[in-house]
Amino acid sequence: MTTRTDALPTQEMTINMGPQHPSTHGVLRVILTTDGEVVTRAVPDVGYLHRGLEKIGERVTYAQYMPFTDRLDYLAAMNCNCAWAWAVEKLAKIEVPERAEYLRVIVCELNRISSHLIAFGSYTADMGAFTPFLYGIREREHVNDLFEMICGNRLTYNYARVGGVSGDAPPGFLEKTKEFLDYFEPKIDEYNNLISYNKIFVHRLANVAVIPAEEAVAYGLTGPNLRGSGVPFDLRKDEPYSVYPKFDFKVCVGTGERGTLGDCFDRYMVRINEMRESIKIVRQAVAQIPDGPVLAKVPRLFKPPVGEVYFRSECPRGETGIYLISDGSVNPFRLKIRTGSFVAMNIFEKVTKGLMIADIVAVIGSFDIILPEIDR
Amino acid sequence: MSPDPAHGTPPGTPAASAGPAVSAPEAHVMVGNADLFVNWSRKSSLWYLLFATACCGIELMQAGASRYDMDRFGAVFRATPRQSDLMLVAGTITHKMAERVKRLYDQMPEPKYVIAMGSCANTGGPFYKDSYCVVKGVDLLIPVDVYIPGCPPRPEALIDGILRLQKIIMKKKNYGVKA
Amino acid sequence: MGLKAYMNDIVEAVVTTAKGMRITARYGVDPREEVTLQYPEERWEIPEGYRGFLHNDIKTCTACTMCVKTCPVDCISLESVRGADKRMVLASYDINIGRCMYCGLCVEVCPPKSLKHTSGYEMASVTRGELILHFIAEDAAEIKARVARQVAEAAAKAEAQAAAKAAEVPSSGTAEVAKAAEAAKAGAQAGPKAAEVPPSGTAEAAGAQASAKTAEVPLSGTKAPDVSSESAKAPVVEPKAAKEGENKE
Amino acid sequence: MEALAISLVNAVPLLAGVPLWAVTLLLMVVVAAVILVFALTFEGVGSLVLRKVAGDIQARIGPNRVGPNGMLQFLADGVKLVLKEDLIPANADRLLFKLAPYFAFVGSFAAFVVVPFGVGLIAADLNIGIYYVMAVTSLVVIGVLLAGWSSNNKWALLGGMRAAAQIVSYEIPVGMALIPAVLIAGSLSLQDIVRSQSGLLGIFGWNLFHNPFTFFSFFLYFTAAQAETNQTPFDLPEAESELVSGYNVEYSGIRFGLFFLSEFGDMFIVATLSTACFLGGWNVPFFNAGTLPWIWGNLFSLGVFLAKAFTMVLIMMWVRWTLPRLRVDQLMRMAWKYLVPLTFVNLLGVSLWLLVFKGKGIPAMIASLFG
Repeated sequence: MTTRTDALPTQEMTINMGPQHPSTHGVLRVILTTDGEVVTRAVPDVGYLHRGLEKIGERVTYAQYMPFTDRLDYLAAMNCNCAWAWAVEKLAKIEVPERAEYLRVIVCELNRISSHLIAFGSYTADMGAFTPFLYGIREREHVNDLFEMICGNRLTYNYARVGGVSGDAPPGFLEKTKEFLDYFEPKIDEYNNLISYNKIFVHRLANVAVIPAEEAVAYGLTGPNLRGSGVPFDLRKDEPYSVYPKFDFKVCVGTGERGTLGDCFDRYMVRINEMRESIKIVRQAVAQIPDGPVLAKVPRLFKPPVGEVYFRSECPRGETGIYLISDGSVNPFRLKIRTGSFVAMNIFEKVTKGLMIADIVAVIGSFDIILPEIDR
Repeated sequence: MSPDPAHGTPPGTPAASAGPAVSAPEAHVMVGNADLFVNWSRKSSLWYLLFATACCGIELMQAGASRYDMDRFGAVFRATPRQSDLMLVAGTITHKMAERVKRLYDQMPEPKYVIAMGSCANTGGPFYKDSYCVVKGVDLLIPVDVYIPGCPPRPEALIDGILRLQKIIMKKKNYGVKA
Repeated sequence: MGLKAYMNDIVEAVVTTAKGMRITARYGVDPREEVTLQYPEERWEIPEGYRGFLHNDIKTCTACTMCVKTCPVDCISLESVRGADKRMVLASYDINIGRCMYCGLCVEVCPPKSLKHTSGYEMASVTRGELILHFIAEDAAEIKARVARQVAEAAAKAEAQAAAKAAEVPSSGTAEVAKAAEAAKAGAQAGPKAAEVPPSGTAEAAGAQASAKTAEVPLSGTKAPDVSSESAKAPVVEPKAAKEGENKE
Repeated sequence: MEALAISLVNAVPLLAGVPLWAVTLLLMVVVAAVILVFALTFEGVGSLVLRKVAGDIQARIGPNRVGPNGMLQFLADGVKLVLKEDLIPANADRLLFKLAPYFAFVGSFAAFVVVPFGVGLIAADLNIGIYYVMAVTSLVVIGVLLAGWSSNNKWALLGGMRAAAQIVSYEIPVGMALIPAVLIAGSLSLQDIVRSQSGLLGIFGWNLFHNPFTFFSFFLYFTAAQAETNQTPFDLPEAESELVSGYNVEYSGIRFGLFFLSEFGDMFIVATLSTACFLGGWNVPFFNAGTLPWIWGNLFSLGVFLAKAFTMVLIMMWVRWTLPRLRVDQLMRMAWKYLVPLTFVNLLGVSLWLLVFKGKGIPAMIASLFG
């Protein structure tokens, strides 16, 4: 933390950061009020990517909304796909074949890895090291290849369906997944050696934007941002859904190993460690996956019963909660999506007080925000 | 400002045919060679603006990353519009963002090129029908040279678009054009 | 900060930097680590089931409009008329791949499996009109007129047969007159569109049929039948069958 | 230069009637032109090499389509930048905005004058060599500061301010880290410093191995110099991910090109200084280039010098593509809490060493043990 002296009269300056800025992860705009390099106030201005995703949900059928969930969080489209499917299934009380659930878990965890890889990569790029970013993307390409194999697209998968998944894993998919995990696991250590424990990197992150546990809970942070503050809350464990109870994995929390508990470095390390846990889960899922159908019989003109449902699942950026009201027609009556990135913006102004401009970039990166989740 | 006949034409006109032909080839050997050289340098050094709004931005990143490596064609990213030649509109442009896109385009120095990448930038894409706040095609805001379909386009498709743009640049006439 | 911590800081900085530099050096000197695909020459092997551009095999398409109804973004537009044999005849089938979101929902519901994703992904184009794939090269109005004429002919034939049957009973003197009258009536039924068409006989219709057979537009950016008209209409190209696509169910 | 002119006039009878100042002037122009061409070529090629090295380290290829194997990439970039529209922001201070890139470029280019490329290859063997370099390269900061101020852009202003603070702070450790070489040579002239490291001791004649303090001096100098020339991890004035593009955010076309070139010029100057002061300049083990005929000796020493300097440049690129960036307060802390005290301690150590051991280095002492 920097201290400032008021010996010299200074004038505050208002700087507009974004919406086109290399490290606002898209089109976030932050209005900075600074005293030289020291930020006195940083107000995020969202809405540059507001595309009306919730409104669209009221205009299309349940099946047609599936591709739009891809665009909700394009870095973890599989997780959003499955969240939507789980929510609708909960609403309509549809039994899903077990193999489909296993496949969903496999793709969700693979997507968590690829999403955290982007988080890791873009974070290091924000910190000025461009090379780890490219390493991260290189590994991500392997995940993309796997997804391309199973669902036919690289980024917008549209893989889950209400009642299952769109197709069974093609022959060789599970073997390739295992191959990828074997290839990828040592890379995490390499990242740690390359940059995570680099002195400069640690100094940039440690003790920056500390969020104490109670504050993190009070502000409604979820996912790695909450766990970075040392709160072991993970929906996969605490409110188990799908087949997650069958797997053995641990919830990664921040430890404050290089600074204060709940600083940027903890949030960063939670993501790195979560990749290892995801590898563990995928390994178990691949080993246990049963045979059988992958899609339950769901009428083509699917009409869920009247009612409402809130389903939340653990996405890479925190809790993605889908609140649905059905009036018994083919379209949802109302759709509301709760996302992890949006709530992270609430606390942004509070934690950035008194930091430096370079730290603002570090804080944005440590929250691992993604703009369509904020603006929807 | 260099004379760039294809710019300012309304979207949709084939850019290559917009420039008037050089009148007499034998009288313009020098001009022709100069054109060739200038166009070669311009097409070989397309620095693109780091401007990604949505999903296509990830594919743009992946196209610049190790496997597809756009740097091979001399295309590197610049963070500021002042030093960019090429604006890759990667992602959805909302009405709130529209003004910024226009401003970014205006901030780029001539000659400048625009590639609309992906369905959102082409036509509004998935948000064409039901969204109330999405610009239905970036060509309503700024002139577009090349459209790349895809949602999002593969990195290969993006590189293909850049190669297409390079071909268009090579056909441009910079000197010896009678006004 | 004690001297020990001070020295530790320095040592740690040097050691961690050296570790990182060792890794980058390994990547730098080891050519096996290079993963770049030299794209225009080398290509990534597209897996089975890749969702590239859409392609409709119009020979097997039944014009059932399932794809139009399923598409969340209305990128497919379809015009069809009922043919002489009570089956739907496609008048036009356009896919706006500039708007398509490549979700594959239309392919899943296609009953005759005529609509497919190809493995094509490159179609950088200079105008927006090129992004609309026309799967039937012939003009929609022409097809409609031809089908209407065929319908009219069939109706006339049926009428004539009926009339001939009826005429057989009384006498065969007025058969010619009756046939002509029925034909005129059928022509009136067919509507004004049929009347606009110059009476060029069946030869042209056969030619049109032949051209319709070869009308599958291959997936290439070069084929853009009416670029100028599209670009004139651009940016808003209303799908013709969009109204049908709403979820009335 | 005048001495060279006199010898030239003596050697070539045709020039007998020409006044001496004219010959000197002509020589100066020629030498300056040669150096300019060298500098531009180096800077162009440097940018290409930077991208190639980046490609290698980042598991990709880098430019390989423009010209044979991407060799002409820098030419294309250069021509494109020259032909680009030259934008000046509406509210910019026009004069200063136009002037700033030239300051930066001249600052880096003028330092080439005293670089000892070979036994006799030096444009001007100034007797204040090192101080001249440090003074002239400080012009770069004027350019950067002017650019930041005149652009009327807050990002640029922040970049300019960072540059000013950074360069002012790091001048001290840079100077202090170079002084051991001066002490050992007893001269400020770069050529003298290089000569002081010659001798048949080979690699151990170099200042790097003179004594433990000079060994550390080299690393301190290298670190501090990276900061002075705004290389990663100290590239705060440009800080792409924070300040968009820093001080040159509003610059386009050839004006940006000049900033871009001066960056590589600075890089080369740092490499040459560390080569000349610590790595023995154009000296190679067990061989004295001065004994060769003039032309061959110079060519040989030129090759040796450039090889060493380019190796240093490569190391700088390597560091650049590995490390993240410091924060501005950490940068200041590093200068004042680590580098400045350490360089002073080092300087003290070297002075004491020279005093105690009468100017002899460890290798020389070991050599004297064996007679």
